[in-house]
Amino acid sequence: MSTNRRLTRNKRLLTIGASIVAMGTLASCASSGGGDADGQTTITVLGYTAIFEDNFTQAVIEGFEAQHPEYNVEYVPSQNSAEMLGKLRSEASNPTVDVAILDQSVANTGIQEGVFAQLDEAAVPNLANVVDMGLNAEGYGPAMTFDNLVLLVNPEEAPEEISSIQDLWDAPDNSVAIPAAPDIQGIALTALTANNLGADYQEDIQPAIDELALLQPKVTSWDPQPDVYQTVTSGSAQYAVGWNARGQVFSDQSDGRLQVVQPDDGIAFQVNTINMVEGTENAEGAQAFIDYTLSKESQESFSSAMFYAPTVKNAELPEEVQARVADPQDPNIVEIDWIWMADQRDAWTDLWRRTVIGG
Amino acid sequence: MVTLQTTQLRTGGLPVKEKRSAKQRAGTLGLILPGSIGLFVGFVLPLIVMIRMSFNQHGTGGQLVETLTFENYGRALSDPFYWQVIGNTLWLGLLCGGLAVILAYPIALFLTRTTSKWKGVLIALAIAPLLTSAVARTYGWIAILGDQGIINGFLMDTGLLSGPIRLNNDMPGVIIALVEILMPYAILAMISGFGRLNNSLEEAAGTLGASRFKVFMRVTLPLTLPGVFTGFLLVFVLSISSFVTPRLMGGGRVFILATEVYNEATQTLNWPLASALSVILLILFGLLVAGYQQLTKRFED
Amino acid sequence: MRKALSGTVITVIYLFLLAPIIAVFLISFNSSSALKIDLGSPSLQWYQEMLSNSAFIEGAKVSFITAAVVSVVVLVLGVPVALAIARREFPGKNALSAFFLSPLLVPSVVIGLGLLLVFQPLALTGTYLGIIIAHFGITVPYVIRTTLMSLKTNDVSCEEAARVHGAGPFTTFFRITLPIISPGLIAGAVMAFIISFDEAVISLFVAGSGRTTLPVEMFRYLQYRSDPAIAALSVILILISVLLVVVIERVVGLRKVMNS
Amino acid sequence: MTSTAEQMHLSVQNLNKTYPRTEVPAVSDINLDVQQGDLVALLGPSGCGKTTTLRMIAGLLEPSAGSIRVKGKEVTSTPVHKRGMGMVFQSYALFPHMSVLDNVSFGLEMRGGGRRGNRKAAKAALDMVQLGHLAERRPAALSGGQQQRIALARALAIEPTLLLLDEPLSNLDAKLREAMRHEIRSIQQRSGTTTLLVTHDQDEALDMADKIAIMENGIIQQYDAPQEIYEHPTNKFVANFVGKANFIPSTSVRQVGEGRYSIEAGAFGDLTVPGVVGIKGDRAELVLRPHRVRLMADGEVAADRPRARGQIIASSYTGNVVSYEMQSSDNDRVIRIDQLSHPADRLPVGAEITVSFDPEDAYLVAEG
Repeated sequence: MSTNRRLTRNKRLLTIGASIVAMGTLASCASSGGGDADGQTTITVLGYTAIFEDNFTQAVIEGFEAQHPEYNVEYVPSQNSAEMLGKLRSEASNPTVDVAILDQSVANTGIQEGVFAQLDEAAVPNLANVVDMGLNAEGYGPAMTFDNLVLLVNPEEAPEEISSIQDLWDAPDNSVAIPAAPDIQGIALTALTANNLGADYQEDIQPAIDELALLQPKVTSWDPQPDVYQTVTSGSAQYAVGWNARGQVFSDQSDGRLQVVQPDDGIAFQVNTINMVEGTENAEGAQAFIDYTLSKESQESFSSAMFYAPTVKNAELPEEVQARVADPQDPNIVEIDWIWMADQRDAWTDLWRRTVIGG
Repeated sequence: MVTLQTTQLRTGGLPVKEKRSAKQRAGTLGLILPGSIGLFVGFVLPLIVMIRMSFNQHGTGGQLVETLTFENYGRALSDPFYWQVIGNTLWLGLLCGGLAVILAYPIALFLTRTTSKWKGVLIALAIAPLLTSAVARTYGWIAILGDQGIINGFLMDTGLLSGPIRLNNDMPGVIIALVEILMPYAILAMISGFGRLNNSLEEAAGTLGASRFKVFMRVTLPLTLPGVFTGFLLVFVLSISSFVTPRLMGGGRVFILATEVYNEATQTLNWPLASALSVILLILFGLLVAGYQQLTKRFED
Repeated sequence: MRKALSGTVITVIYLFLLAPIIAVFLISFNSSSALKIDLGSPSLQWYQEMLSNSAFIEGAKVSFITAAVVSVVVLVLGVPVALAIARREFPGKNALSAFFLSPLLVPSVVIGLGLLLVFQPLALTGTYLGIIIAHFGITVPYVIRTTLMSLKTNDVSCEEAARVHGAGPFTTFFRITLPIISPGLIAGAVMAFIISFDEAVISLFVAGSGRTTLPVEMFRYLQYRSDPAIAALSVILILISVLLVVVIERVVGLRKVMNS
Repeated sequence: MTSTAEQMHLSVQNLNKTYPRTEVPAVSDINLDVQQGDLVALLGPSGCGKTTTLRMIAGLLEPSAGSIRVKGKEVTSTPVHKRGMGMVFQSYALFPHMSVLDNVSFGLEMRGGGRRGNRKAAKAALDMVQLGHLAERRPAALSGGQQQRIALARALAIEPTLLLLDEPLSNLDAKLREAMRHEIRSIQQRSGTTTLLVTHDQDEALDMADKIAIMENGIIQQYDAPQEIYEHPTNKFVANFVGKANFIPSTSVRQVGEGRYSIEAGAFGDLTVPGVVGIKGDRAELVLRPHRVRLMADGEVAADRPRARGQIIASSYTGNVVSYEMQSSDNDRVIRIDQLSHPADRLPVGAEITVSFDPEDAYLVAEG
């Protein structure tokens, strides 16, 4: 190629490059505009992303905004509780988030670090309706949803029906997907396994770990990508453990390729708490929002949308929904102390990696 | 011709000192400073903060305790699990490096020698994957290697297999995908390292009576070895720092330093341990690069 | 015989090299959502799906803006450094050039973690500024390298000739140096753009819950779904990459860039 | 010569250059006076400091010490772009992104002035090198010789106070090089531009220069007219570097007049020869150019000429000249003889011969 031609072309390209850059700059200017001009107070809520965000927005936020036109809710989606805590930690001196919805054990770490504030009972009257196991003893954020560990089955691909956690040990090789610890599904499974072995998970976890290690050949993935629900629906795994709420939602979308089975040998609850962030400038709005999420109306609507069990006594679910959510009175419930667990998660994770997965 | 060193120099009476105007020095500083500040903020500072963090303590509830302790290193280095993680990481790097080099070598040799008019296109084809997001290519590999994937589908459709074999969600899948993803780097490193190779050398060896195999072993291989080394090192280094592919395809079974760092940093929120693991990874890198330099030095001598 | 054998070997390796791209390309026209090639009735539904996914669109926007700004910033800050290294004498020059190439020798997870630790307290995670700073470090070595290469392959004497014949330092730079090294600069900027656009790991660390680049959106999407919308998106990205390769090839010649 | 620095067009005094982190100076104590309109060649082997000197004069390098004056005006600290010099680089250094005309008018443009005027002047400069018809081309599209001439036109277009040529012909092939020598010389003389030429090619220097400065190891060994350099080298290095030379070790050196010595020159016996003024000691070397050595016919007697006998040990034929190497019979000295001769007369290796020379053609230098 002659230098000659190359250089004219360069000149042209330089021009193109410059205009691309100019466009980029314009776009960034355009996107930085905006902001609410209509005198509303914005409440920023941090919570889970994806399907949770969609349903929560429809079933809760829209209702709240309709009831409280003076507020405007901005939902910030996050991948997981740990990430939420990371964000809140970093903003501790100057929080941009008012309310956070996250897993109870992670929330407890946040409480210990002073990231969250205690609620004013007067500002959150619905606290009175929250079931006992959903209340925080020191007055921090209460439970907003209850969920429980379930078995997921792809009835088209699975050779056998299963009804209990223990049945996983009889599954064919390479057929089970289990989100391993530190994922709390793996943690909950550990507690249930201990319970099935007649051991107290707070005393000695080794037997359960040894038992779980026997699952090794059965498991196709300890870290299902995409999540367990898609993995089972697509048939990449025939069985899995997962959460009830998401399992139910995805089951409805799966054309019968995903079936949720409540294990008959143990129900482990997972609790999402709703918390007010320490140092928020908008404590009033934050507590109004928290109060609304604990209202009969909001709880019923969110449970119907996403099959979380309500955390308030006065919620009444339609029968077809009630049948698909866990009952806090269920005799099979294996009580898991998530606050105690917060301290154990690292240790358990280590055991999982060394013994269960055999990393 | 007279050699230079023999002649005695007349020593001038003037002091020999490099005068440089302050203006020029300021100019040089002005050129260097903005970029250096940028790199400091975007690169050095993070490393410093991370090294400092590695001496902090991870409280029982997950809180961060500012202190000065070697606890994290102690934990990482006294625990056989982490030794295994380090071992896995090195193994992954060696295997990927080795396989990528073996596969890239014929391509690089071919691309260096070919006189085809498609040469440009062929080079572009070998390099195009490099310019495609690793996430996209990992997705492609999941589709190929998954239980429902192309290979298992084919094997089961043809009746060669009754059930799927586990290609994805384990080390083999990660290695296959990483080798492919990193191979273009090896090809590039080799093509540029093969500069010393030219056909006439091989032809010369051929006319001197060497067999094809001998020509390869005695001429081609030694001449291309530096390129091979560079390619290997590049793939090795990139694979032991790879994250996306092991994470998406490892099935939770592949524990390497990169995934551990990510887990500790974003899942467990144990930043001090994540930092200590990073420092270990960094030291590992430093040793390797130093080793490589020694090796090439020796090779060049 | 021998020729046929080596031809086969080359073809097979090429197939392996291109396998995921081919797979992704075929899957993007799938008629179902399965993660396998299913071309019963090829459709463009996943392209539609992809375009209606606001996370992808937003991610693409963020990636594009980031990559564009990064490639300009990295040129503006990097080229002077390369110029100083190539054309000036000063103490610590070798150290400086090693310093500017060193980000290539540090694993991205390590840089990512470090940046996360710095950015969290400053609330820079998930901001344009944060991502741009993060990408600066990993792209600047490439720009320095391509620029240095251009400066080295192009004789200093052109600049000297300009100066002897009356041009001051600024005139020399803008009238002579810049036009001569512009192919290298364009190559460097394009590489910086591509690297920034495709970078996933560091972005994953600094993304936080706010602004996120396209590769991170894709990575996150893959944790919840694996439908062919990702494949459709990948095809588009591959096409963009190929376009860029063609551009580089035509401007400077690929080998020149890659040999740097 | 007694002219002072003020009268000289270019006057370089005590110029020194030591590069950072090196011990040995690249250039030490260079003194050079150039008269208006002269072409002076800096000649020396590579690494001798000639290019460094040129670059300091151009202003591309800062001297460690010393001064440079042009027309009596101190320019040592004048920035390069304000010195008003023209320069042709070894690589020509044409700006690849500009047309030939733009290249040539670049210097004019830098000096301001109207575009039209500049282009006209540039065109004139191009015409001077007979390349006016290539004005719109890009340099890359031209041959080496054409590029070289354009570089010259560019340097001359600004009517420089001093024209600096840095190995301008080394990238051309042999034939073209000779043609260009004459062209450059004639353009230089026509324009009357004082010129400094750096070269390692002695033929080029001898052919083109009014004066030659022979450099070695950063020092000017001799600065003189070409003929003086060739005929009366001041030391062994110069004698060896310019042209071919036999060096005959001489003993019993005794001065017999201003620049005249009586010596004992090995096989040639006692002689009286011209030489460098002020040789100390009783040993020296006699420079004898091979083509000044004569082969004596059998039986020829020339009593007043020194002679020596020996045996031909090698011979080579390069067209117009036959070169012999003779091993003298009494000591092991090898003497080289160049003869313009017909191939038919060529003597075989092993032949016994007698050689002689005119002592006035030889020149005594100190031992090197």
